[in-house]
Amino acid sequence: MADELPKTPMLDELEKGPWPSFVSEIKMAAKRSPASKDLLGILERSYQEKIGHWKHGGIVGVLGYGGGVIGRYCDVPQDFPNVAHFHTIRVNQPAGWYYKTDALRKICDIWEKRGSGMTNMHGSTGDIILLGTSTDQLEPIFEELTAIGFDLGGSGSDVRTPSCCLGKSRCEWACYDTMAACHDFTKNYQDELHRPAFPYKFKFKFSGCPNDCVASVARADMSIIGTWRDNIRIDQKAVGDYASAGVDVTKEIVNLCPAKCMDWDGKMLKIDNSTCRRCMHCINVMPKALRPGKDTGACILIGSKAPIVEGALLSSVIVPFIKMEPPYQEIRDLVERIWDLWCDEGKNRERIGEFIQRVGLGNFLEMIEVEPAAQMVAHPRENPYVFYEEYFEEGEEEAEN
Amino acid sequence: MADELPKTPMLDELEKGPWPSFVSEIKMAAKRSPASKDLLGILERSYQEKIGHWKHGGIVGVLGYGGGVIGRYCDVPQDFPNVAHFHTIRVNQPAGWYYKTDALRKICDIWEKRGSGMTNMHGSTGDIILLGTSTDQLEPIFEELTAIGFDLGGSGSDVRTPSCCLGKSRCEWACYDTMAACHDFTKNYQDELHRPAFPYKFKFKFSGCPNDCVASVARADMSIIGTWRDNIRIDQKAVGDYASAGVDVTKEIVNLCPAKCMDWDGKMLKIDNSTCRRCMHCINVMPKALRPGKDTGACILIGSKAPIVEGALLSSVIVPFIKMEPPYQEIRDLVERIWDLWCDEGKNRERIGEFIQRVGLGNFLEMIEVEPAAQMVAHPRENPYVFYEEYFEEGEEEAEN
Amino acid sequence: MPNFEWNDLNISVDEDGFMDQPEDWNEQIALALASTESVDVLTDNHWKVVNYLREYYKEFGIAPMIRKLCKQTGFSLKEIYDMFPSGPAKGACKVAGLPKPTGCV
Amino acid sequence: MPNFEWNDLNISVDEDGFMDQPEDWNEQIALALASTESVDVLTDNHWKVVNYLREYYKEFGIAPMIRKLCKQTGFSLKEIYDMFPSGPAKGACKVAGLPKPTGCV
Amino acid sequence: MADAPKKRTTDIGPPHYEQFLPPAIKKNYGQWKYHEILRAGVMKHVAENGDAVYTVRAGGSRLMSIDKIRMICDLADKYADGHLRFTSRHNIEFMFTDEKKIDTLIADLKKIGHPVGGTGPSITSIVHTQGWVHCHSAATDASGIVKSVMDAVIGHFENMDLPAKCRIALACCLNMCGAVHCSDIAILGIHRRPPKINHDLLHKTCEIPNVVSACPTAAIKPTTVNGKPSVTVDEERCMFCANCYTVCPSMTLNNPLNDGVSIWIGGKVSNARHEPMFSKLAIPYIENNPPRWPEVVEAVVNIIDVWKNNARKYERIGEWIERIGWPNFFKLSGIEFGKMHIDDFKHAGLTFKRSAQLTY
Amino acid sequence: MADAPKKRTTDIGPPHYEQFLPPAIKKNYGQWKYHEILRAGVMKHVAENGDAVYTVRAGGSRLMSIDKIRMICDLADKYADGHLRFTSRHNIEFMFTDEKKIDTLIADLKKIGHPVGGTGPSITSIVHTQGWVHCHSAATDASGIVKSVMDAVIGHFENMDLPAKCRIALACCLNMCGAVHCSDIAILGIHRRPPKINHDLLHKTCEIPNVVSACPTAAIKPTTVNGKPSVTVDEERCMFCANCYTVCPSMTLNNPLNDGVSIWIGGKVSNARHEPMFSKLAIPYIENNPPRWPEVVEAVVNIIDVWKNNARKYERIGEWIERIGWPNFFKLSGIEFGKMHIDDFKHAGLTFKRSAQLTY
Ligand code: SRM
Ligand code: SRM
Ligand code: SRM
Ligand code: SRM
Ligand code: SF4
Ligand code: SF4
Ligand code: SF4
Ligand code: SF4
Ligand code: SF4
Ligand code: SF4
Ligand code: SF4
Ligand code: SF4
Repeated sequence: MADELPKTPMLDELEKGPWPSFVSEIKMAAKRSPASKDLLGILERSYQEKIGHWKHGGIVGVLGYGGGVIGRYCDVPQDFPNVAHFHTIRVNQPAGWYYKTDALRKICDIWEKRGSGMTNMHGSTGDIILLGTSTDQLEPIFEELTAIGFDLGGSGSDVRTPSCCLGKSRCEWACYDTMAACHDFTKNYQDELHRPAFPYKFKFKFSGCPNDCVASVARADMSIIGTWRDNIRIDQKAVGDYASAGVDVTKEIVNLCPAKCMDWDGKMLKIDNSTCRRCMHCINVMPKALRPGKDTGACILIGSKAPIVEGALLSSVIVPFIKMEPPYQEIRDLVERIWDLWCDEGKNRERIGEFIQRVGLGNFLEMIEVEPAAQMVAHPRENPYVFYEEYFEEGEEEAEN
Repeated sequence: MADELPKTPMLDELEKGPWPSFVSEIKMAAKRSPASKDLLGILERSYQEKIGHWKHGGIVGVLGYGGGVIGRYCDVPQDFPNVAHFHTIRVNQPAGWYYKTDALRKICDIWEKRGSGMTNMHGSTGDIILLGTSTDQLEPIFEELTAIGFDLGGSGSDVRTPSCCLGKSRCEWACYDTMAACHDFTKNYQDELHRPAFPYKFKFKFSGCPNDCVASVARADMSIIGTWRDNIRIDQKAVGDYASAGVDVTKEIVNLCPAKCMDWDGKMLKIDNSTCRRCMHCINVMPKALRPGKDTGACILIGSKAPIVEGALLSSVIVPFIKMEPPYQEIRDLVERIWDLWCDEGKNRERIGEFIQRVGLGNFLEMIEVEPAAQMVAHPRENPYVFYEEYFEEGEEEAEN
Repeated sequence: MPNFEWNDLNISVDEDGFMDQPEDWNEQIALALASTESVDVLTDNHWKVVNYLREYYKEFGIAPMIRKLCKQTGFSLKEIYDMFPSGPAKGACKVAGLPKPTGCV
Repeated sequence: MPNFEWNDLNISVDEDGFMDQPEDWNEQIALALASTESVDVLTDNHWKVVNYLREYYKEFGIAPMIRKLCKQTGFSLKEIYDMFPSGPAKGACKVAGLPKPTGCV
Repeated sequence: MADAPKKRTTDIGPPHYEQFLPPAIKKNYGQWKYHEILRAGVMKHVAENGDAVYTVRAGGSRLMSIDKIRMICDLADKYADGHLRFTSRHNIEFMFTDEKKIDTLIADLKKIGHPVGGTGPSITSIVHTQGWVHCHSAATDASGIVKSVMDAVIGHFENMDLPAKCRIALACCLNMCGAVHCSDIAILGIHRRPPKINHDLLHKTCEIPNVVSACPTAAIKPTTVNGKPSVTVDEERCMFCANCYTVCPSMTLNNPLNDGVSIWIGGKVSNARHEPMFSKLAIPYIENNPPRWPEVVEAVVNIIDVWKNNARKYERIGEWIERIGWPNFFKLSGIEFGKMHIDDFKHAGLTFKRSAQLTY
Repeated sequence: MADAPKKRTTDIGPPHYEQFLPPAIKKNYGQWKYHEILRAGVMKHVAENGDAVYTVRAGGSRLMSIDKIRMICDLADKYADGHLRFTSRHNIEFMFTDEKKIDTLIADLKKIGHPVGGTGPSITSIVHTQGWVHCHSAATDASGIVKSVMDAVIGHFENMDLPAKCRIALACCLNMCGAVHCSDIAILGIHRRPPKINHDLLHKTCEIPNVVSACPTAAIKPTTVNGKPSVTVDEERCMFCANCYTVCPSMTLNNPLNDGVSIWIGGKVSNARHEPMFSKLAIPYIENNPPRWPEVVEAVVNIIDVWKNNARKYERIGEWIERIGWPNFFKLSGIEFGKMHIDDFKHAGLTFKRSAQLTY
């Protein structure tokens, strides 16, 4: 289909070296796809000129949806007509990114026919990214995708495609079923995912334990992180085995415990579970000897995001502990109260984390009807600027402001 | 002189109990001083009514000085005429708060004659506080004080009375001569101390080592804290003695070292001095075995203050290390550059710490001609909002903004 | 810039079909643009949305947040999508002659 | 409130001798108040300071910072204290009929 | 009152300290080698040359009459060749070389009502401020609470029975003259109602621009009332800091019904082990209950007890809580956590718990 | 293009994961007991019942052609009954129960150019973004730098020879789609010049109030230019974040002469040992030097080497630097500290060194 590839002396340099080369990937695709061929050309030009050649914005989509497609046009269509349109489609991945090859091959087939043949496996939110197609292909692609059981992911001011660590599917530490929860939330919020109506985006990420293998604390408006309330399970014999095998239990574990709540006398490993922070370190180092407790669930944190506008945020605790059982009704109710408030009071392009900072965590809790808990703060306030709400009136009764 | 003391049923409760009673003190003074008698009365009324009876402000002083006296009037002069005026005099203490009894007795004599007979030994900035006199006594008191070699301390927007830990006079850890420095700075800045001309107050405090026994880091616009650059001196035998005497060197010292730079094998105590933070803990616990290094001096920190307006501040590093030798010329030059800038650019009632936060530490350093050093920050910036000042112009040369 | 023709109208639009000269907007053009967004007739309800969008934009210089649009017009989000299948941002704003929504995609 | 009499003037002042009715200030009163601050005659230099203070206060609603006062009048702090021995805040501001400086003592 | 200035002695500064140094101190100035704490309040400092100086530290009441100062001078004359010093926390120190004087000095001190202690892992004197004794700004008294608390904890002054030093401080208003913001335990006077504005006086007594800029939360706006320039306070934004009052006598906050104290904990100043830290809010409000503020005393004692019973050696209160976590502190102390503990000032977001390291 | 909407399938959501789980995974779902890392990129997970599953992890290029996906599917068919998964960092995992397949699978992967590794104390794939391949906002390319860096550090992918995990991420602009703000090493595309404003177009393409409120430093004000509504930028206050451009196509920041990358280090996400931390600025600016950005590669390699040679076991980069102190990091790495490292945004004051705990 495609004839000779363009000359790309700079990009060719990126075919050298042991790591898989994206240039080789584009070249493979370019053999068949004129869009990928022009992608090679336009990218080589960017490398020469040190500037991108994509225009700002672009608003395209499929009917009935407000998100899922990122419109993209190049600024030199005369030179690269096959990437004049180069829209991206976000396809909602299955929870945990598990696939069977037949499903993947079907996606490839659609994309061979209707797109550039280039993908991201996956985007950094978690979607399958189909990279580069034109407006007229969007509806057919959507139709064919739904026919094989896939749907679009989020974009715009909506729920973004949730993602999760592989959790109970393969990890012994999963304190709740992350994949089940991720799937459940995704299905439950289809409308919010496809039809943007929020002040800004809202991301869910599910990690099975405090190791947080989907980095939820850094990049989810709601981070649901598995943990436990009871005691770490210890197999003392197995601890001894690690020690015999050369693990320096004192140096490598006890001394690195952030809670300083462990003690090892060469025979017994003691843990003061009342101060253990569930950081996972000891468990990580001796997976055969230590395991999370049995009273498992999750803590929910809220509000992380990238720096713009007010500076980056990590998520902060909003529910210190909750059992994670379908249909997760309590969490759904909470989420809905949060959305209601945020939609009513949030400013345009104000993420929930910024919103909370603006209105104050204490006020926010009040408005979403959640009791304050000491787990929600790193420490109590340091400044004496307390908005006392109670006071006595002249007539002696205690009044409330 | 004074007749019967007023009835003070509430205050009398405060004569009970083992700790020295300020009420008994006032009663002692009240035997002779009508002012102290009325102080008892007015204070008892405050206890009854749960409110103070001192009026706001008051601006009195001695000629040629702008500070040193806190004017005070009571709001019920009709009931307590002897505290209608109740001004306070701040007398500059000798460095380290050392006295001979004859000097103290002379102060007492003046205060017996011309004041209430009540004092604070000392005020929390460090002055001797002579508590309660009337306007007409101010000039005579001043004259008599100078006659016995004492002078007033600071008040208002001026240099406040500097203070220091006892340093080399009795402490083995003093890394420089705090009392000498404190006295030198006090003498050198007499004009700035007595004639307010700054945007706000400016406090100096001198501590001989990082134990910071005058709490300089919390309450001095300039905190000068002794430290050393070379290695902690170790007497290994003495370490062994502590261990034999029951000190658990690992638990009580090595494990509490914030730099985690110590190692104890039961025989040798090793310290990685390149990462030691000069926190003093190990030295504090084993003073016979460990001592600060010999290349001693001070680090200078700037800007601490109480919360109002922008929230409390601790001082922050402005000179990581400097030798402390009279006449401290380098520090004087620095101080003068800082004052010049602050006086020109500072807002009314803006402490230097707030000023630096407003203009930015980087800009501040530039303006006072100090090179940035990594020791000045807890860590480099986390947000990507960098004001790049260099850039290339179209014509290829690197330009500066 | 592509041109878009409809009946006797000829409007210059960008790649996404948004007007290049929003100041030229009129009801005819609205109809024309609607045709590109799977809207054949502009009913009263359509106009309610379009007018609200235009007025809000005139007053505040921005498009309203969608939740506000729903609240103020009384339509549910679903109803808006039924009227403007490509949605309030791409569909309704285009028909109303507003600048192309940017930012958060 | 104490009253303060000087020649035929009778001014109501507070305990510190600051005017109760600053709006009544005039040059006579300035002279009167000066007498309480160990200033017997008001020279041109005195007036330069007093006028600067009054004008600054009229414009900004606050007394100038002392460094600014020196810079603008051209007097050193020492010279100001020579003129007004009780200092710019207590002395000069009082003579100029400004409200009593508060805050930082 | 208006005397012409005569030739006066000015700007002489404080007397030089050297003249006041005890001889053994002067001799060994800068030559100290190590020290030992012999018992609470008694230290021995040894110089390179073997000289030893003994120090006895007596608790000071700070608010002292000249009578008491003279009594103390008598003791200094008797035991320390007429030398004495005060510490940075207002205690009184006697230094001498004859070990045998220690006991009798302590006995004599006791006679005039001054206990000995405050060294090592103990509670020392409470740094504090003026309160109703001298300041217009006070939301509570200083000396009365200090006396009541010290009466209750004097055992920890006289015995070094704590995990580490415990520095208590009191400030009677948010100006925090006692620099309570970095104390193990801080007692802080607070208001709970917005300023009452005297619009008739304000324009005469206050510089309006300064008043406006004094407000940390920008609650104050200039306005005109009855034709006179004045200010208005947005009471929703007011958190009762009284900084407006500091610059403007016509905005009073003192309010007998609602003033009281708050308790803050976990601050420190030294660099030993942990860097200096601010104190954090433990108890938002306790009513003023003179003369002995029993609720305040009880709260302080409770915190000390819980700390003493749970902390490890060398752990200051803040270090201890940092190890066990604030949720555990609230649990152990029985103090209730609530909205007021949650920061809502400028950097509030940085105090939220931004990790899953949790205790239950 | 304007078809009337027909009855379409919508809102079906993603396929249910269960249908994709490898049989042994499905069987032992939630029943895992422990795991071992057999060697870099190869793990063994053991279930309560003794079942073992082997996982081989291959480095992914993320930007992949369907051709490559098909090749990988071929391998999955051959070795793992047609099952495979991708990881949260875009690697590819094959799971199966027969230990003997490991070596041949690895060999087959090598043949199609995919190395195996990324487990344990190693470097794994670089999370990254679109760059010049797809985004209008990019100040640098993503894939080119990633490829160049991974070529240089692949030894640490294939061998678990580091003190701890090292997570590298790249984002091509301050939007930080790669969430680089919490990475051990972050490479971040940056601009250095203020926006160029197209006043003719601005009023047609941008919502001015949104543009104004988009600016973190309030540098943007509304104005009128040639009779048209537009904005002006106070260039002194502009720090080139490009958020204005994000909401307004008529304010471009891309500038070939001045765009480039900055390097940030010491962030982490897991709660293991230390709470999650943000990355901090290490190198403010390195020019774009395509195709292989040698200076960036060198900078990253230098940081890794210094860390590897100085850190203790289990110390992530941020934890290591926190122990030794930033002055030591700058000294050891040879990176120069300067004004740009000093925070000057909202909470800057909290990053000043507010203690005397210093190293020299
Ligand atoms: C006397 C003293 C308290 C005491 O009982 O010891 C004191 C008393 C007053 N201080 Fe203070 N401060 C005293 C040490 C401090 C300290 C501690 C220190 O210096 O180490 C601080 C905290 C450190 C600091 O400087 O930030 C302190 C922070 C304040 C502030 C808040 C300043 C700020 O920038 O936040 C004010 C308010 C002001 O300046 O307007 C203030 C204001 C006041 C005023 C003048 C009240 C006022 O608003 O006008 C008080 C007069 C009380 C009176 O009537 O006697 N005082 N003040 C201390 C001075 C004694 C001395 O000279 O030795
Ligand atoms: C006398 C005094 C200095 C002065 O010039 O007046 C002083 C003297 C000594 N201090 Fe201090 N400190 C004095 C106030 C302070 C302060 C300031 C304060 O409390 O306001 C601090 C900072 C407190 C804080 O961190 O909040 C202070 C923190 C220390 C420390 C660090 C303690 C810690 O672990 O955090 C030491 C080391 C130690 O005790 O092991 C220390 C050690 C010492 C030594 C052992 C130094 C020496 O070798 O002589 C002295 C006797 C200690 C003792 O009392 O146990 N000194 N010391 C002050 C006595 C105050 C009092 O009457 O109680
Ligand atoms: C497969 C994956 C989850 C998934 O659903 O895709 C995963 C899987 C495992 N992680 Fe993870 N982690 C995965 C991303 C992460 C992330 C997220 C990220 O990097 O973006 C983190 C947080 C990183 C951070 O802190 O910045 C993460 C922090 C951990 C940690 C904590 C490490 C630490 O000391 O900070 C452990 C514990 C350990 O390795 O000892 C861990 C441990 C594990 C274990 C051992 C869990 C288990 O028992 O199976 C798994 C194999 C570990 C290994 O690779 O050495 N996993 N892990 C992700 C593989 C990414 C990759 O391809 O390289
Ligand atoms: C495709 C993707 C990067 C990738 O190569 O993987 C991406 C691409 C874009 N992101 Fe993103 N973001 C992507 C994940 C993220 C993440 C990471 C995450 O979700 O875990 C973040 C950081 C976390 C967060 O949400 O804060 C992220 C933070 C942003 C921001 C800053 C948002 C903020 O509140 O600070 C913007 C700017 C905006 O929203 O206007 C943005 C905007 C954009 C835009 C739409 C550019 C724009 O300004 O309009 C990019 C389109 C590029 C293109 O042309 O393809 N993108 N973006 C990721 C989505 C793929 C997927 O769906 O799987
Ligand atoms: S987050 Fe925890 S449960 Fe999930 S994969 Fe990582 S280690 Fe396992
Ligand atoms: S999980 Fe972390 S905090 Fe808890 S005992 Fe283990 S290492 Fe310590
Ligand atoms: S600060 Fe250091 S030198 Fe000064 S008295 Fe305290 S311990 Fe000694
Ligand atoms: S002074 Fe502090 S940091 Fe240095 S070795 Fe001793 S305990 Fe460690
Ligand atoms: S803390 Fe407040 S009330 Fe107490 S002395 Fe200082 S200014 Fe006055
Ligand atoms: S009390 Fe404080 S917060 Fe309230 S108006 Fe006055 S200055 Fe503002
Ligand atoms: S980081 Fe910036 S340039 Fe890169 S994909 Fe995201 S928005 Fe585009
Ligand atoms: S680039 Fe950023 S700082 Fe500069 S004007 Fe635009 S939004 Fe403001």
